[in-house]
Amino acid sequence: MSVFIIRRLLQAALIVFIMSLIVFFGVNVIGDPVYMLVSPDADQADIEKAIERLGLNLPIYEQYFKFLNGAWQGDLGDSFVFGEPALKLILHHMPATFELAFTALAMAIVIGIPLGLYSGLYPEQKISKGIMAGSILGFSLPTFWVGLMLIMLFAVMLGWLPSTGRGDTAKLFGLQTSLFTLDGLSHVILPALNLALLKISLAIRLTRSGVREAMGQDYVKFARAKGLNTSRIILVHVMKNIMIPVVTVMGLEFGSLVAFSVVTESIFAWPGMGKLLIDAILQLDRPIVVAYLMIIVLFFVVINLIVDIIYSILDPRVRLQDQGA
Amino acid sequence: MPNTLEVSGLKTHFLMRAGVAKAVDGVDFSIAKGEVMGLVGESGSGKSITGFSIIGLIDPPGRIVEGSIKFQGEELVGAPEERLRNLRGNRIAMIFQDPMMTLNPVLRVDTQMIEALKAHQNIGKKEAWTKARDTLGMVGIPAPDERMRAYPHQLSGGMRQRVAIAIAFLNEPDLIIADEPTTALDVTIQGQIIHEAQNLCRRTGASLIWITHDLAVVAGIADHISVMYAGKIVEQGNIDDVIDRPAHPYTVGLLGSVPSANNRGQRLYQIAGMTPNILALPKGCSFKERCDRRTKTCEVSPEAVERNHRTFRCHHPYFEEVEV
Amino acid sequence: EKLIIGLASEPTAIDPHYHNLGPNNALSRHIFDRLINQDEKQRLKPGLATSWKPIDDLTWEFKLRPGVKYHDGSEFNADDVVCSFKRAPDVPNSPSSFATYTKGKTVVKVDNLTVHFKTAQPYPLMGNDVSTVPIVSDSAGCNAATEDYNSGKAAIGTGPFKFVSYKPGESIVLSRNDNYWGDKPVWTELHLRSIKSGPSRVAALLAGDVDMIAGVPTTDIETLKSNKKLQLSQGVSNRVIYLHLDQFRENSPFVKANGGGEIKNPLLDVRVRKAISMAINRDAIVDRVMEGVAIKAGQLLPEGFFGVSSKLEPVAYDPKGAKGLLAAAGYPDGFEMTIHSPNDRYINDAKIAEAIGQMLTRIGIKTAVETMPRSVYFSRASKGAKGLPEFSFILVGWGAGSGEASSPLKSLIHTYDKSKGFGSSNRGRYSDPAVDAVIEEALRTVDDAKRQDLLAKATEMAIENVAIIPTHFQVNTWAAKKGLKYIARTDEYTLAIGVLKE
Amino acid sequence: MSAPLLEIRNVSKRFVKKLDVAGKIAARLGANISEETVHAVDNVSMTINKGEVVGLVGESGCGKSTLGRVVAGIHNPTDGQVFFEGQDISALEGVRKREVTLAVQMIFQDPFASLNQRMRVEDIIGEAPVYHGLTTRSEKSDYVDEIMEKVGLDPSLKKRYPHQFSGGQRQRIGIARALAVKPRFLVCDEAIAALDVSIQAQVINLFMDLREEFDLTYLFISHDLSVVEHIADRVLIMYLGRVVESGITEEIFDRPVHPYTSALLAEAPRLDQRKREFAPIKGEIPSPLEPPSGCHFHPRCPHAIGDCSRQAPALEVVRRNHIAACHLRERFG
Amino acid sequence: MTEVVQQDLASERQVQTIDSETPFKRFVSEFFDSKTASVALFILLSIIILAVIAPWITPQDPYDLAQVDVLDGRQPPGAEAFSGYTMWLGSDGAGRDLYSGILYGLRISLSVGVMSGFIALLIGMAVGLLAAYAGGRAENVIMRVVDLQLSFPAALVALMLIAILGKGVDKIILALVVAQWAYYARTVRASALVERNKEYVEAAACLGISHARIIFRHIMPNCLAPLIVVGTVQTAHAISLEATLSFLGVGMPQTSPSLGVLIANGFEYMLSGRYWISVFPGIALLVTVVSINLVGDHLRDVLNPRISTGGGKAK
Ligand SMILES: Nc1ncnc2c1ncn2[C@@H]1O[C@H](COP(=O)(O)OP(=O)(O)OP(=O)(O)O)[C@@H](O)[C@H]1O
Ligand SMILES: Nc1ncnc2c1ncn2[C@@H]1O[C@H](COP(=O)(O)OP(=O)(O)OP(=O)(O)O)[C@@H](O)[C@H]1O
Ligand SMILES: [Mg+2]
Ligand SMILES: [Mg+2]
Repeated sequence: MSVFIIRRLLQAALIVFIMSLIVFFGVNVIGDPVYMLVSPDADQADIEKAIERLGLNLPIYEQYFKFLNGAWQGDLGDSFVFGEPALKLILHHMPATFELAFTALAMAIVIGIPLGLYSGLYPEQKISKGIMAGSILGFSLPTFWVGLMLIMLFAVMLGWLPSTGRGDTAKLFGLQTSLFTLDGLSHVILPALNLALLKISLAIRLTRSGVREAMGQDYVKFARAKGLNTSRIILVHVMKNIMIPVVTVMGLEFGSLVAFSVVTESIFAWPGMGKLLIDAILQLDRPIVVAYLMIIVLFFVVINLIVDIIYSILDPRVRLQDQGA
Repeated sequence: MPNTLEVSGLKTHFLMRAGVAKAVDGVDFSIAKGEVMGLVGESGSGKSITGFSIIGLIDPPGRIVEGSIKFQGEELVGAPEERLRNLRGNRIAMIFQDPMMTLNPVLRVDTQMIEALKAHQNIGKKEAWTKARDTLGMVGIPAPDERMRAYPHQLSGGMRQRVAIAIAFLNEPDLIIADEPTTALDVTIQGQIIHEAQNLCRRTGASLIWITHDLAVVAGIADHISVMYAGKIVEQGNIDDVIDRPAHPYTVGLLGSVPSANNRGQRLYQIAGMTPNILALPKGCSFKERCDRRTKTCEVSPEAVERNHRTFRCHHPYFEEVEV
Repeated sequence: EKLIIGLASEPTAIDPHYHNLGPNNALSRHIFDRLINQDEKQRLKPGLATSWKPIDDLTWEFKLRPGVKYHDGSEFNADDVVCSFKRAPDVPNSPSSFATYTKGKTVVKVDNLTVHFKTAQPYPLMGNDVSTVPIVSDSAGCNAATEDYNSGKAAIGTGPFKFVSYKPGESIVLSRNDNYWGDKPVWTELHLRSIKSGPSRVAALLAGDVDMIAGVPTTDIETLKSNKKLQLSQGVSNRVIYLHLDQFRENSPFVKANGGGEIKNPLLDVRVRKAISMAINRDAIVDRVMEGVAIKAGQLLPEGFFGVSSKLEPVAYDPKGAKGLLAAAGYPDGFEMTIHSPNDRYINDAKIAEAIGQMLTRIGIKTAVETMPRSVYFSRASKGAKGLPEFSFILVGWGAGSGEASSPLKSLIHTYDKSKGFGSSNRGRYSDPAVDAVIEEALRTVDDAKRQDLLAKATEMAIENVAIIPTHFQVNTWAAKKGLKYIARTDEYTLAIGVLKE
Repeated sequence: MSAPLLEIRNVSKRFVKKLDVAGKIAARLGANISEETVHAVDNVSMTINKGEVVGLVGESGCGKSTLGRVVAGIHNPTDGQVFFEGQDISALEGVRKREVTLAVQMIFQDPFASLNQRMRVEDIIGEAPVYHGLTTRSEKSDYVDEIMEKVGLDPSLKKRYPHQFSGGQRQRIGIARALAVKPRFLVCDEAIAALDVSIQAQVINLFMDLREEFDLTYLFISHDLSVVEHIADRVLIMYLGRVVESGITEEIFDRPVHPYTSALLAEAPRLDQRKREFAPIKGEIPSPLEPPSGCHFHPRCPHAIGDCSRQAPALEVVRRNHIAACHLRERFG
Repeated sequence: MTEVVQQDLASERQVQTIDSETPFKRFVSEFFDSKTASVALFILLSIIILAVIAPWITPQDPYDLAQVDVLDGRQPPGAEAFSGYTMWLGSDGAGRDLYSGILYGLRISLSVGVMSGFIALLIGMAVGLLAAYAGGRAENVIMRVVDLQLSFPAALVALMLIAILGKGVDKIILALVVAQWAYYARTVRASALVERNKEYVEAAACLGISHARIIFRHIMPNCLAPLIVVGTVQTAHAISLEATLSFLGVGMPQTSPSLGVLIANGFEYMLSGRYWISVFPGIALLVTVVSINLVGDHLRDVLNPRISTGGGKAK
């Protein structure tokens, strides 16, 4: 276990370092943010002053060292656009994104696993074929397109759900979340569904192929030979085995949900990190981009770690213990 | 009292795109209480499918198309699934070949044992646990309390097979079908496993079908032997009769193929050709193409004949020459 | 009563001095006042100053409004003005400061309700400049950091609305200032939400999630107009969309002979520039690309603005004439050129560039169209690899923040001159000493009538020389629920005070 | 006396699972981890003379295959040397090295995994001879035909893929592939274990025929005692990486000395033993990660005495052509 | 893994059919067993053919500005263009005939998908094979790099890269390659690891065959099946991703629109009732991606039923 954590942390440190390098220099290549940020009325002297104020007059490597120095002390720089610490801004936007991703993940699991189970158990049935066709569609439809369709249908035409934005929030464990107010929930449904679509398909397919494989295994045959009834075989013997890939993959997908929320958030005007990022990219707000990526890397490492731990809990064959093969 | 098991005219076919695989094609045998029957044959001859047919675990595209299986006088072919489920693991138990695969890797040994008890008996959890542990002890597992909490992967192959045997014996069944339970194990472990299985059968009076391709193993444990070839039992009878005085050319060939001290350094007897594809069996006797005694008559499928304490399917059995 | 507005762009701070940027300035107008306000046509109206006038060549006197109270109850006086003008140009980390408007001016408190603005030279645009700088309170705001404003601690102004909450990226909530000195707003509670994606914004309005939206995409105007539940307001803006042409390089990087060889920069020839202007079908741009929601442009500001010339008309579409001019200039078969344009800055910017590309290709100037996000575009357009504008032929827009013609003349037309701060956005580096002289004279002339004439004259000279090629003026559209009416503003700002109930 | 065809001297093969950086850090920080070492083969010596068939017997995991691989040159030994015709193979270079590489070939257990599914039989057999210039591309076809006939395969099937053959035929293809480079020494690693009984006999017969025809020498690895008894001239019994007994076949089978050998022989089922009582030795083969001290067999040995757990017995001569490693060999010998 | 191998053995041992087909023929006949997959393949091939011959069957070259007239803009399906042809699917805002635009867009989308998939496949394969075969430290380093790459969602990687590199087909392809190669590398490594431990590799070593030959002639062909499956899925993914990037404003250039750009442009018109600008390209994209996915899905079943499980932690 400790080896595991150490390995992950080493990886994280390395990745974060490399990312910071790539991003720092990469964003610098794109262009100079000042020309976009300054008011058009500004004259040459004003522009130079702004460059100086943002520290962009230094050679890039010096900027990088300055950044590293600050990063070491937990300061990832101030946003060019907002003037506040980038870290603070990102943390501020994080709960919204996480709640979106969580809801999407929950949807994927709650909808995807039962459907996958059904189509895996009865692969020849019409319904199963329908489910599989649906999952292919879910894979293929571009997220942004579905997003607008959802708004058109449920918000504009039917008027059942709000179209954009985040609803009322309530405090839970010190975090603002909209999952516990009615208004908040109604706001989160559409974007979460939009985000979840791909993952529902994924869950269906994973579960289905898991079921199909498990059903052919000797241990299932042996369980039947023991005279167990079907429900126990499916719910205990098969499900427990399927949960291993499903949970691990879905866990890892949580990361990609967070990342993919960029698209959904811009369509649904969801005030999360994704929107912050894409705006930052478009405005060359380098501190935010760098900080975002570093936080995301960290976050992925943590997710990987958690998934590994869950994996080892679910699958007794995998042990993260230090000793023993 | 009826025999524990009477199988007659059993045909189990697999209907596939490429044709009908007649995995089991007319099998008859019976087993008395407490009897041990060895079912031998080469790979693909239909041994396992016979076993699965008895326990009612043939999945599509397979189907029992004909025949009857009477267990203690009760017809199992066509019996409702619920009844079969009741019998499975309770009156009839099965042990599989690969001990790595038969135990669910993510469930602990105790879970897998207790559920087998609870499926058939109205029994408290504690009681079930005690019983399971005792059975583990009976199959020669040291420190059974500890093993109960283990996951399958923490056990060696031999240990796992013992657990599987313990599970099979949990409900003190009347019939046990052991499908090559020692093939994957080392000789010393094989000895141990056979030892435990023999003991338990004797103790509970259960009948045993021991499926294997190793004639020597069967010779060591069985009362009766049935030799399968391409879905049919080509010869069956008392163990001594069949092994010492085989009738069917296939049995003769098999016995001759076994290397031993007696024929050291010599060429072994070898059956020509290869094991047949059951999708494209030749007309008539399915062994005829590999047989050096074949004649025109072999174009007609031989019926099972009973003679000299045994049954065989051959137009030209060996012992006739020997005896006549 | 509650009003929810969906904005097209997001303010980046509550601090009114932090980032001199359209959305921020619009927002700060809700909470903070200025000494002088600009009305919907950007005409100067008394704000916290009741009157202002030059008392000599170098001094302007401002009389302050008595009895104005801040949201926290403290009284407004001359100290606030002095400290605000000190803070505005120098907020830490600000990417775009107000120094542009404050520099060269010294603010002196005369008494509690009088201040003097002193300059080194006669300065006619004092009113315009002063009208851009928000006044914060001496006690609560002048020494506060941007973060204090965002948290609400320092967000104390004299404006019609009071700060309630700010969730970046999500919403800004304001409430009515019941003690406001001017016309009190109708709305007791104001929610500003930013929805950047155009279709999403429209959908939000259609779904009833917001009461009004700014920046209605031109594509949706027709449908929204026919929607009985909605009401649109439109108004021309101070923004001209124009083309800048490379007029300083002998060999321009994105202009090539047919087939890709080097040629002497044809854009240096005024006939070629004229031909390009004539090849542009401004009607098609307005009708087709802008769906009728724009006004053809023949100069730097639309009619009605200060300094506009009455003589200039949009150049008429004349492809034949254009071809003739090209031939006369020695390019009967045209040449190859690339037009560069942002794709996320102006209304339909990329589409306009594409349409212009089509039109020029048709008269023989094979035009490739390259569009890019503004993040890449502006730095390359202003300062490419060698510190010079990188492109040869670009599409840009200019909004006259001061609401009069000196703003574009000084920045776009005047010769690029770093020392004087002129021509800072002159990305074609057009240079004509005669025009420069007129512009500079106008900027020294305090007399309004004389200045008006000078500005018009400079504009005429520049257009005559095709310093730039204006295509159209943007028209902005707001849409609101039936029963609400928005007074469209030329500065493109969306202000809740302008939302009226019918 | 001329040098034996093959000799191995004090060969050991250890597999070490090294710690990575993270592991090392964890170990520094006091985590209970260390490198894992498997002594797959532990100080084994043997000689094989030309024309001999040597059987290698032992339970799963005792190091048979590893030893076979060392002999075949797939693994390099961790310690010790392998001599071919008196030459240390690790010191060979160039042409001679290739000669020796080709001279020792291996036949594998799994008739499926040992053939490349994506290659035609012709290429499987003909690749190496062409590659090494034993034949030319144009003559490859004839060359392959010849070899296929030798191993009893119909040459007209050479355009087929392995999956189109039965297990026995596949094993023949594997043998043909080895024969194609004209080897002198074959390591047969469980070469018949995966085959049906009737096919086993065919392949065993083939091995015996080839031995005569090509004057081959075999190292025959098997866990099936009856097969080894049938085919081998000499037998080595391995237990947990060590040779515990070795000698000519009759000796070992008729008069085993080591208790482990005795147990193996007792457990092996035989056709002539009916309805017997199995009275197995207890316990299972221990993990090679932590082999027992002293004589590896002592925890399972019914005769173990105090010394057995303390000191590893050396291989000593029991009789002519018979050596064993047991403290009690006098008693059993 | 070993379990999988064992199962392979077990299942194959039962199929003792001695059929005389080549693996390829068997694969083909199994593939066409599925009606859906056959139809999907047919549609896909038709789409590819249409895209290839687009210049000869479209009335307009939508990338030639001289042929596109803004005055033809936003015409509904069936309207007649100034130059006389009928725009059966209508036109977009710039006056591009949508029928022509879609076919040309397909060309771009398909070639972006296929090119990036192919290059990524080559890179991934080389890297994966090397890692699996070399083992030890080299493998460790390579796989860490793969992990690094995989720990970033493809969309994000591509987004960042294009922001840095700028627009253009080559840049998009580059970005997609960077975003995808790791998937291939991981897949190849997984199957190469299995293959490397198979006995035929030992046999080859024993026969004195060089490492390079073993890697490329023996191991590589056996790793292709899962690669093909991953390849189809990734190609479909790449096409979608390109569309998404275009939607986010960092995709293909305005004047040579891919399907994604067409959809994204049409997106603005969704609420205005001019559905065709976005819907027709959307349908084209959908049909393409769905049919690729259907084909890939079935390939997965036919080529190797077991890689579909995503076993363990695989995605
Ligand atoms: N699910 C199935 N679908 C099609 N054919 C099957 C199926 N299961 C078994 N068979 C066929 O039935 C025949 C008999 O199989 P069975 O498993 O009974 O053989 P066996 O004698 O047990 O062989 P082994 O010694 O290999 O276990 C085989 O030829 C096999 O191909
Ligand atoms: N490449 C390897 N890396 C690590 N350990 C190995 C390797 N190869 C073999 N071992 C270990 O070495 C020991 C001996 O293995 P080997 O394969 O030689 O046994 P064997 O006698 O051939 O067994 P079997 O009868 O099962 O084939 C085993 O414990 C095995 O786990
Ligand atoms: Mg079987
Ligand atoms: Mg081995």
